[in-house]
Amino acid sequence: MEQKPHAKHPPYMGIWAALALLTVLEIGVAFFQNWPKEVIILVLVGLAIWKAVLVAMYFMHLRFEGNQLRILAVAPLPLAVILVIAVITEYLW
Amino acid sequence: MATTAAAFDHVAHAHADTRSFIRRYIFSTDHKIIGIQFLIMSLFFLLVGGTLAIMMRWQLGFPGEAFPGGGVLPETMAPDGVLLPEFYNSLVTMHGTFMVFFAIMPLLVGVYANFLIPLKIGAPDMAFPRLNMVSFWVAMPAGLIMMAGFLVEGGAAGAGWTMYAPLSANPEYSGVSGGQILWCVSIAVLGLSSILGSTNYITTIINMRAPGMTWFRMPLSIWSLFITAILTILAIPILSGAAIMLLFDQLIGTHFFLPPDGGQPLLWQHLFWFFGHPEVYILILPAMGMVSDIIANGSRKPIFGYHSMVYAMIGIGFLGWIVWGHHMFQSGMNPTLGMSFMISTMLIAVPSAIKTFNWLGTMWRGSIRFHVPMLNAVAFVAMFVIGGLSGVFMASTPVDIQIHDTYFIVAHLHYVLFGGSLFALFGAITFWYPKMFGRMMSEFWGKVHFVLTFIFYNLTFFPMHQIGLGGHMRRIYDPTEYEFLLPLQGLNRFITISAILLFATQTIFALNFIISWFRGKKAPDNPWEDTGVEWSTPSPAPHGNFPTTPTVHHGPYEFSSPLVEEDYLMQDRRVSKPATPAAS
Amino acid sequence: MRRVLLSTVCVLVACGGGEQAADGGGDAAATAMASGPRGDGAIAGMVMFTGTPPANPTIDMSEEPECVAKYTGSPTDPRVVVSNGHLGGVFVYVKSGLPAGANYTAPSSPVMLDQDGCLYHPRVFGVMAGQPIEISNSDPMLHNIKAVPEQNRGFNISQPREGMTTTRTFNTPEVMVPFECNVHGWMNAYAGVMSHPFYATSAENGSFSIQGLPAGTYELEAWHETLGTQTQSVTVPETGTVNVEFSFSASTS
Amino acid sequence: MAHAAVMQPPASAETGAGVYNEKLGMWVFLGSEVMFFTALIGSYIILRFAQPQAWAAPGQILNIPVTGVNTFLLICSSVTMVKAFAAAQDGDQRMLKAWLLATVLIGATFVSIQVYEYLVLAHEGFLPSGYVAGSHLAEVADGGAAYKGGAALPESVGLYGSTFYTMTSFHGFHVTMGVLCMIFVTVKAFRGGYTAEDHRGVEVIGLYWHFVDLVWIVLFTIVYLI
Amino acid sequence: MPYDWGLPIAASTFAADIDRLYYMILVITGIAFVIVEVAIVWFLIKYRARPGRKAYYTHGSAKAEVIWTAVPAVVVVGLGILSASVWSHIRGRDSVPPNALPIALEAKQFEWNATYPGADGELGTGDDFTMRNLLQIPVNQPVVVHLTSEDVIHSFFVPEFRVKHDAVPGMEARVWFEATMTGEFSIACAELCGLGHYRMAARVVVQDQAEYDQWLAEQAANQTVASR
Repeated sequence: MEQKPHAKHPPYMGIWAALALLTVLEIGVAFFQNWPKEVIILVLVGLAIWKAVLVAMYFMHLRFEGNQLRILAVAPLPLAVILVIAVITEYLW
Repeated sequence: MATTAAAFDHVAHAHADTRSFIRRYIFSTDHKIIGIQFLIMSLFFLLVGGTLAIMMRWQLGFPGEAFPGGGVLPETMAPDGVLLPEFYNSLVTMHGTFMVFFAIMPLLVGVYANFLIPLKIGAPDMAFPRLNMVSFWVAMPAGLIMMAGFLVEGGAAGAGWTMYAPLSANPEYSGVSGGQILWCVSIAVLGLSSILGSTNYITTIINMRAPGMTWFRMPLSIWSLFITAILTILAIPILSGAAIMLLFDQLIGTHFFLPPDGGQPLLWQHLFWFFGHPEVYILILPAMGMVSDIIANGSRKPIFGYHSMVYAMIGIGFLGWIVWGHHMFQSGMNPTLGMSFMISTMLIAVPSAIKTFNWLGTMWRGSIRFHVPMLNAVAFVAMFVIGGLSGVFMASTPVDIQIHDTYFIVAHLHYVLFGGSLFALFGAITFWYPKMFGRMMSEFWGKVHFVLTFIFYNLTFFPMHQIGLGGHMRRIYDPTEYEFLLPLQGLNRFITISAILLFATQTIFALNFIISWFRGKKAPDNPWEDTGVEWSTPSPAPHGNFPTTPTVHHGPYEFSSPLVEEDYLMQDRRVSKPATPAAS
Repeated sequence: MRRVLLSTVCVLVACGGGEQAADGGGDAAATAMASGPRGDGAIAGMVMFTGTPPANPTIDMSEEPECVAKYTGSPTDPRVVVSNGHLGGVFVYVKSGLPAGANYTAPSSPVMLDQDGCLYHPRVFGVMAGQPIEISNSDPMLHNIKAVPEQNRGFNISQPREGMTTTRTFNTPEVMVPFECNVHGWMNAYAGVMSHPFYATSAENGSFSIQGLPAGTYELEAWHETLGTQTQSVTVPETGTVNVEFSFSASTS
Repeated sequence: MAHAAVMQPPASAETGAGVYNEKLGMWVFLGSEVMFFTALIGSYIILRFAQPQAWAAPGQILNIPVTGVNTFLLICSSVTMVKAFAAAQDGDQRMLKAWLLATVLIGATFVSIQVYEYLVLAHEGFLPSGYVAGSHLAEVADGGAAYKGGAALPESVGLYGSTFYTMTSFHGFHVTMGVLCMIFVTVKAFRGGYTAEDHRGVEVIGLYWHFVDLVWIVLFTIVYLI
Repeated sequence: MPYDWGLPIAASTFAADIDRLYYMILVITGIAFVIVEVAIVWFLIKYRARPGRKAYYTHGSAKAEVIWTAVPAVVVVGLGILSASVWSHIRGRDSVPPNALPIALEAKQFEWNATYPGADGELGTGDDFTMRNLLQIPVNQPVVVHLTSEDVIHSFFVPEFRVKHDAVPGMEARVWFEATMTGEFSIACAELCGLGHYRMAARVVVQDQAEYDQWLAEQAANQTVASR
């Protein structure tokens, strides 16, 4: 286990600012009427994923972990996608 | 952590074991004790499930006739001994639920993941012994909550173990209110137990293998349990989530699965089977793994194609996630979706075939010993083949139209779960009994039990294919209500009689199990002349498992190795000549 | 569990069904045995029907020969029972006006509900809250009894064989609790659950009577499953009987 | 957990993931958490896809400003958590305690605000079963007039209520659990239980905490803003 | 119904295709079954432990494994393709023949209510009428059942027609088939639907066109609608 004190920590405060900013941006987009609903949804989901990745990468240190752990961390996601996609096709025929 | 080594040695030595009775046997954190606790619990629920099955069979074979001794049952279940339809539905539901969630699953995972993983990878215990203890003491109440269903007004859950909504979601339809709620609660609680357990197994296997125990030196049983644990940890939460939504539908008036306000009954089916199909493999993979160990041992030969066996199991584990739709071919799902599910389902035949033929290859040119574990393991292969092949019929969507929800399915799933998992378990219990209790089970009675079980088992379940083809629906209380089922009634009766005999036969096993515990002949360290690490420690394995951490030098199945004169080479035995890079 | 024991105690009673569409079976028992503030006043009444009664639909029971056998001619669904201008199967009860704080304890003797010839007998009946209802099956086939109340706790039970009995109770007053059999979609019955024993069901000749009322002015309601409800106020003397008449017509529904 | 650590055999290079047990275990557990929320969020997506008309426009029923503040709070708690971990790595006991305390407080605030949000919604007439008959929202929905800068409210919001309350309440439950564990960790920290060499507790609870934050990031977007 | 120790008699146009597939799979799996079981027994006898004989030490053979990986793969994919064509013929998006006679079938605990289009051959018009537990259809004429459920999930199953489809509340399914022989069959409910599940049967009466038309006329004459 990595116990040696890190000489330098990741820019936590920067990430925090970014997250806050993105949140404000999201709320802005959500009420930005001029765009079609689909575009707004896409943008919002994109922003949300961006925020999520920031948290996972820096706060959860995935960026500094070995590959085994990274694989472990993302392994469930494809299953989630498979489930939702497959079931949604129920309503597309 | 500098202190670890010392602390480890302290725990490792059996004589350093100074724990109170409670800490040692009741709230024990020792994976072996927890395994035994799971064993006793799940054998009990196996008995419960079997009893329920016999009551069902009675009603099917002798509709409307009083169940012998059924007079003791209350008016709401069986007035003057004759089962009521609603009680029959509860029997159907509870038989499935107990067998799947509280008998087979804990027997395979709770018992053998717990007992075997640390012993076979040369670890002193699980990574999180206390979590391990919690997982048992959570599973136990879950089972009792489930049983409580029979005591509440309206009886136990009666919508089938698949709990299809809306029948399960609205008491008005089923007449069951309390039972349904208890079912959901019990399943959610059991889910917690499984998640804790699997977290433990995965961590232990990844992090706590003894020096030299590389991935490809792990016995197939450990591989199977590893894959199973991964399936469990990913599948069970889906069920918990779904069960909670179902619970909310019943309790706080949500509308997830109730159509009137837009709920989607098919959503329940998708969620349930998205969990359910991995679950099916959770119920068979560990059996495959342990059977591989036993067959290699019985044939005195290295397992045939170790690597492909591993990849086959990984393949099955992966395919398990993209085939769930084949349980819903007739449910009105998108036919195009159905077609893709059909293809993926068909593909499961491939890894299954690999495993089957590799088992045959292992026996080929072996020197086969007919000890009880081997007999049961071979029976597993023989029966699993039938179960697997009958699966091809359902995989083909058009044929499935005819046999879906008929006794053909019942036959299929029992050939996999009983003929498969349960035979493997009889073998496994006999095989590792000495390491658990330090005594051998009776060989003679073991063989008697095996022969009778094998005969009555096939007499019970094979004819079900037949009546299924005839159109005999699942879960019907009285087949004689249908004219087109009348010709099948004789067969139905035959099945019932065989089932009763099959049930009776199990008393032999129960007695053998209990008596051997106290009277069985003392077991040597390695009674089966096996190669696994666990056999180099005393029987029963002491607290802390190994006097000193073993170092692994060989692959898992070095039987009849030319390096040594006796026909087995234990994994942790160093031979003067450099070991061939065997299966590693 | 307790309920289970309770139901095991109840004895097996096969009540004769036959053709009578509506009778006040349980009511008399209730009036006799319920305890609480009483008087010697009584209401005797008649329910009339004006105009041509709507035809009751015939039931296709062909799938249940045993039931068909119990009828001469094709069975009909007795929704509106009229015999020369008198309307049967009307549930009449004291809606309000009883002395404040008067509460009546239910009798322990059960009200009988029989399933005979794939119809409920009686079809309309009253029962006191807490009074047992003994449901019995006189048909050699499955009936399921599903009660779907608003205030009370519903149930859905089955009686697959002839001669079976099951006992259930409702604990809160409710007008009316519908019963149905899902195996035979045409089977319906209605129970008026009362907090007091002052109710009756009009017999085939339209007559009904409510005994033992204390003197006072009451609001009386008459309920019919298809023709709706009517209310009128009656004043009951210390002793003696006051006559009331309800009159329904095809248009009321 | 310390007990579990003691049970480890002398680490051997060739086996193991190079990560200590508790951390590995937590990641595995988080994997199962992902699947749990998949069941809830996936059902939400599917149901909304099947019955789009049952959802009101953003901000019509749910109060976005309040939740926005709540979201911001959770993000803050995440950064305080990670600062605490950094402090632990540096062996800075004073900051470790301070940051942990801050995290606990902010987490508790988040939960309280969520409870408040529920109370307000229930009062306005929005429940898991849909509108409360005769409530403010029910009347507005019956009126069928445009409402709060959106179209008219849907006549039935059964699925909206079901999914909203289920998802957010289970997230709230996870936050609550997190706060409880965090209190345990904080107490241990005040007892000086974590050193620069061994501060596994802080890192492991941190992983859980950030995961819960991450889930909320997703929930806030898809439940409140879409 | 005569029972011939196999599938029930075939009374619809699907039956031939489905039965052919069934017997094909039966033969293929039968062969695999015999191979495996015979091999097991043979090995058990031939290679039983005998003093002085040591097992042959091998870790497997890549060639053998490739063979028994490839063969099943090819076979099942072949089966998959064959099934797919039949499947799309039965359930495909637009497999319902345009001239199919529409009949609405609503399942509820525990009865089947069939609504017939009446003379004009269209549902939802004034001359529709409903029969309880009776599905009366002409022979050699495609019929499309508009399958719905009032309460829980039921399953519309006619063994002789090789037809089975769940009736899911809140969805309408289009199930079509074409009876090839006159006679009387039963509809069975194949999905557990409550305590009356085992008794949720109905009659299917297949008549030739003339008889059917006559029956239709009679019904139109006296619109006897079963209760409720």
